[in-house]
Amino acid sequence: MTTAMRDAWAQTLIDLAGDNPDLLVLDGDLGTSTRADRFAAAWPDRFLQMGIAEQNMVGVAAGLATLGYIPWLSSFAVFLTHRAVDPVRMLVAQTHANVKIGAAYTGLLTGFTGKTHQDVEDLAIMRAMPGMTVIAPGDATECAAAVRWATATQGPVYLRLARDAGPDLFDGSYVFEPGRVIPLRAGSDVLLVSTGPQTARCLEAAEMLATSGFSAGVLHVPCLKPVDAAAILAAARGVRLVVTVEEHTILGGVGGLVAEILTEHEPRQLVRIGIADTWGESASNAFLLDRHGLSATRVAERVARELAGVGSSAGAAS
Amino acid sequence: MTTAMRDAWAQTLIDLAGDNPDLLVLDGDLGTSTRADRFAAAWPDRFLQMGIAEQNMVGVAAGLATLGYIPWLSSFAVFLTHRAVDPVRMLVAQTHANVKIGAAYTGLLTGFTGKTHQDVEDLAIMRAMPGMTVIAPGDATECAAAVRWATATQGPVYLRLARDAGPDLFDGSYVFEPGRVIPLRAGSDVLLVSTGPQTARCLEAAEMLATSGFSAGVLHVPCLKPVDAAAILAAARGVRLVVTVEEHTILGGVGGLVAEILTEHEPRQLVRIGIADTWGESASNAFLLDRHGLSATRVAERVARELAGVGSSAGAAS
Amino acid sequence: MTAASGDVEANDVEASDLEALARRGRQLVIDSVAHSGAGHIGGPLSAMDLLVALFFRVLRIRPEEPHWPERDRFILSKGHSAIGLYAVMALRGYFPVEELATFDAGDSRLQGHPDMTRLPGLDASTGSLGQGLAVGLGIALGARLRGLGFHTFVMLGDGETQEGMVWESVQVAAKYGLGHLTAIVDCNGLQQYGWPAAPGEEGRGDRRDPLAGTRLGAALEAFGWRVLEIDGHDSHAIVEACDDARASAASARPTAILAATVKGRGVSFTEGRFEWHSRVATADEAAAARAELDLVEDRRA
Amino acid sequence: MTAASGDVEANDVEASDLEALARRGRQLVIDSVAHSGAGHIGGPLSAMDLLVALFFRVLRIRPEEPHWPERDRFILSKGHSAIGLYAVMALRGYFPVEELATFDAGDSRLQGHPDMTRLPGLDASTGSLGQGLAVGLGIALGARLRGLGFHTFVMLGDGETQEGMVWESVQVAAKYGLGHLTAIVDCNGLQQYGWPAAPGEEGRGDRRDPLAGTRLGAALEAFGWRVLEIDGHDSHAIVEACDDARASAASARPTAILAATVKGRGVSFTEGRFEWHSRVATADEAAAARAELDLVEDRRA
Ligand SMILES: Cc1ncc(C[n+]2csc(CCOP(=O)(O)OP(=O)(O)O)c2C)c(N)n1
Ligand SMILES: Cc1ncc(C[n+]2csc(CCOP(=O)(O)OP(=O)(O)O)c2C)c(N)n1
Ligand SMILES: [Mg+2]
Ligand SMILES: [Mg+2]
Repeated sequence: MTTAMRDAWAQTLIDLAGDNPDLLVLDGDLGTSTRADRFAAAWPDRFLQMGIAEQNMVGVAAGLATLGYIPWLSSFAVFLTHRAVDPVRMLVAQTHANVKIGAAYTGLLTGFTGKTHQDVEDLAIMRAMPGMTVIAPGDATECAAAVRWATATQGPVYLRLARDAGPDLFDGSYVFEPGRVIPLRAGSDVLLVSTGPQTARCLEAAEMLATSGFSAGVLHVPCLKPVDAAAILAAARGVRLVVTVEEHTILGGVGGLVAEILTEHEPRQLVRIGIADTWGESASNAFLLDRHGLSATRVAERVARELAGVGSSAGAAS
Repeated sequence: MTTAMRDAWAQTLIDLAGDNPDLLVLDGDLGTSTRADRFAAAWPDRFLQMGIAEQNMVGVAAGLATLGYIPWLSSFAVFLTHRAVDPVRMLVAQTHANVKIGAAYTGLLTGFTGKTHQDVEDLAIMRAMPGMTVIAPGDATECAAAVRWATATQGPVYLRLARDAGPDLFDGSYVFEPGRVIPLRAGSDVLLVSTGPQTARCLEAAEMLATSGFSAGVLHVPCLKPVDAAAILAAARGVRLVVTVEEHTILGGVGGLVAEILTEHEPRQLVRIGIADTWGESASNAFLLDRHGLSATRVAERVARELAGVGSSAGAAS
Repeated sequence: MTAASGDVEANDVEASDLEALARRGRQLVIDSVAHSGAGHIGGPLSAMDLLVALFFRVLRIRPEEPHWPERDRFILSKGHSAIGLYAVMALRGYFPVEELATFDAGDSRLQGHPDMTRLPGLDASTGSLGQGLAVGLGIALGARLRGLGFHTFVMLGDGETQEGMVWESVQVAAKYGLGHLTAIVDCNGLQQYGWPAAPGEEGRGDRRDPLAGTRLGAALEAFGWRVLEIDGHDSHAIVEACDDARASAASARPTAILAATVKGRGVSFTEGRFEWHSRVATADEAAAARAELDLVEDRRA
Repeated sequence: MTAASGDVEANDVEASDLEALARRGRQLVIDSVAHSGAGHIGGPLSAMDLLVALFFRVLRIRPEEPHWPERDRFILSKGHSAIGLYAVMALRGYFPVEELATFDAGDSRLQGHPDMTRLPGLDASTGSLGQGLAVGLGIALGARLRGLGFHTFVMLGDGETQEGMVWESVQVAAKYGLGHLTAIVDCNGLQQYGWPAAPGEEGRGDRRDPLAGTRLGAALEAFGWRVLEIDGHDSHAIVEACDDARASAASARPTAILAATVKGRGVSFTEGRFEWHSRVATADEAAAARAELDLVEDRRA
């Protein structure tokens, strides 16, 4: 059975709190959605309700961090990466405060809330912010491991959480290492580089591509900053085409990251699949993934089309 | 004699206001720095002081725009792209409101104010925001032309203004066209792709490189979104090395833009010069440009070093 | 009571009709959310009497001409109550009641949060709490500059007043003396999660009132606003307060109407329960609500 | 007056000494800004008596042990007045007065806005207005959780109170009953550009007071704060108000001290003039200031 990241996030914090008396959770009046309410039930004295006032919440966390606390912030991502991004920048990133940003409801799949709530720019924003570690786990296990790592590590961390449960990618032996990229499937025609819950859809797309005779590898990038550029380059070397796929704008996110890495070190063609510089809307998950070309089917179709196009120049690219 | 962009911005608005009764200027209590005070003196009834309350200011502009007004916002960039970015996103970009963002004091050279005020992430943030036109003029003439164009054009515009006067790049015949990129100098060894006031420093660097025997071209990108990708690719074709140079982080700005374009269409090596994912500080302009490798001298040195490196692979790249 | 312009026939609706409309609106909220499988209940229901009174008695609007330049403006700053607004707009004739079935669906004009780029008749896009008053302020300023006589109403949640941006707007609206700007606060005593009430502490259920320890009216007055406190379920009082606000448009002081309401109002099992902030009714619950609201048929039947 | 801990000798400084220190501090501000060629004058000068009283009489601190865990915390939320804070910290022994010559210079610990990652003794980094109170709130909350008895003081500008984030903190601090958190507002009647005063309107020079039309104290009280109003240039009153705040730390209500001040205070040609918000004195002006401040030698001579 699959677990949603928000559930794993809350449960891991509940588990960690026993051994870590400095761990606190601050909520921006969304605990019932983010699952911070579960932490509140387990550790009422370590749960600080901050109300619908996200900027203040971030400042409070920065203040608590100066006393050795490890505050985890909980709200919808967009209210942390937009409404409160000024204090995140000035009070957390610039001071290297030990504040952890639990950014719930990212990407398009935010339970019918629509464009205001769909944070499809957060990776671009947080990646551009000096000093920020940027993590986008692919499943609940990785999420839990990232929460453990972030809690144990000094400095600001942005954790991109998906709302809904997706397939499991990892088992209990998983260990989070900042910057590590994870090959989940080998393939010789195309490498799908992805992050967050989109990675599971890429694995599905790779299966579909296989039935069409294409060999697709999948490289999971759970940490956008820092990132092991050499490992991405190494994984890319063996294939005809590299494609990034993300539930995020194609400007400045994983696509931007890989484009920057490739042009810096080993220039080659890149196809960036993602949200094409446009807004989302209220709709079912299936509708949104299809509309924005991010369902496994749509990804497989697109990749097959692109592979047809690069077929001839395959030699030149490797 | 050179004019600062903020002076050109204010003067152009003063000039435009006569023929355009819908033009308004909203100030976030920084008119004496942004030069909005000059507009206030010329058009007191068209100047709306909004106080130290940038989020509200953006919302007010969105409301005014629904009545056909063309509100120009004036504040330091960081207070618009961070403190007020949530209403910029939701109320301006998502509604395609006819609001113009006059973002003063961008980049590193912000008059000794230091890291809090140095907006070195704004291009990454505004580029990732769907629906936003993103302009970073290179001199006062281009700035004035961009102000005229933005005022005459429906939809949200982000205008990145530099504080201090720099060399003139353009004469009175200049016409702003969204997306246009402007070759300012031809060269066969390297193409420096730059934006904002950094372009003038690139021209100077190109001169220095010439004395060292390198032929450096300079391509000015005053508009990051939209952008004429084909023209960038065309300009890049003739040189051994492409280098982006920006007074901005190397993650997601002009460097990210060009990396995305190159990998999408004509993959090749790119060197991204800019602020290396770090913060600025209070210091003189000379100190800051030197520290971050953005002075003409430092750019020329770095490019010469890089050219030495790619010399051998030049054939493969073109 | 209100001197509504002659072309707004709905303004002749009787108070008793308003109550019937509100009951119908509440049922439409519950059914639409059940149909789409997502949405908010508590806030739309607490605001329903306010919305009905506004759209049927207070606002000078033309549903058939939603962009009429001289219309009063209305902004639902607590945008998560969108379905309440849509239900009332449908009843008022902006679009067919049947369209409510598209709530939250892809390509719908009826987005989870109000989207002015999709649905004519919306004067702002909202959803990020705290923003609507600023837009209303801009509209009111613009109306003054344009010499237009309309009034601008903005509805906020009581929890929403925790957002700093609200207080930026409160201060600036007073500095500009915008008597033709009115904020209506839906004081339903609950927010989404809220602050758990301490044992013995006063609150709604097990949650502290968002305004506990705060005298919202006094704060607004300190910033230069007029303040009216009313029962937000009393149609007569709502209309009277809005008329009072309109009548003092020239007073150079914006008016805040603090409307005491009950979250989830109108259905026994949703009233005063924070859990119903955004729950979806089961078929049985929707039927039970229908019975309580004294409505016979299911519009979807 | 204050029951400062014995190891803080400076707390024994006499009131008359405080005035002398403040005069010296003002000159250091003017000279340091003139030396660096950039910085702020008006705000540091209006806050100088407050800062001197705090650092020499009120705060329980150890300049030689800036990270002493039980120290009182002080946050200059109006971070643009950094040079005023630095001048007082130098006089208090945190670093040599000579170091003020590095103000605003590359690699300096004395950044244009306070940077806690560079200068020990700073309890927050500020510069973006409106943020400091939130950090102070977090520190005060943390002190309670840790069982530490120190007091947290945050200084804001009167213009700064227009920032919405301030009001988020005001509300949340009251909800948590943080009696050991004190906000001091430097009510100097001016901000940077400000609202031009209408003809005949009361103001400072040609600018309307940031708090015109606003009863800041009443607003804070409405949100559950204690409010004290004092003359912000009267050292005795400052110390007394801070002592009062500390004495009521257990009262579950944070205290706001509204300090009436004059922007640019202490030098005739800077007093009450908005232009001196961030002007650099010429050599002649610096000399004139020195004469007025009754100081004989230039520390740089
Ligand atoms: C800036 C922002 N923060 C958080 C939310 C999530 N949210 C939606 S509704 C809500 C509670 C609102 O409470 P209140 O304003 O009292 O509204 P009502 O009780 O009328 O539903 C929250 C926290 C949001 N939409 N916007
Ligand atoms: C968020 C933000 N907006 C704008 C500024 C620019 N700014 C610096 S000082 C200042 C005026 C401050 O006025 P006030 O708070 O009254 O301070 P004082 O009069 O004591 O200088 C402004 C607008 C800023 N630093 N931060
Ligand atoms: Mg409520
Ligand atoms: Mg002031």
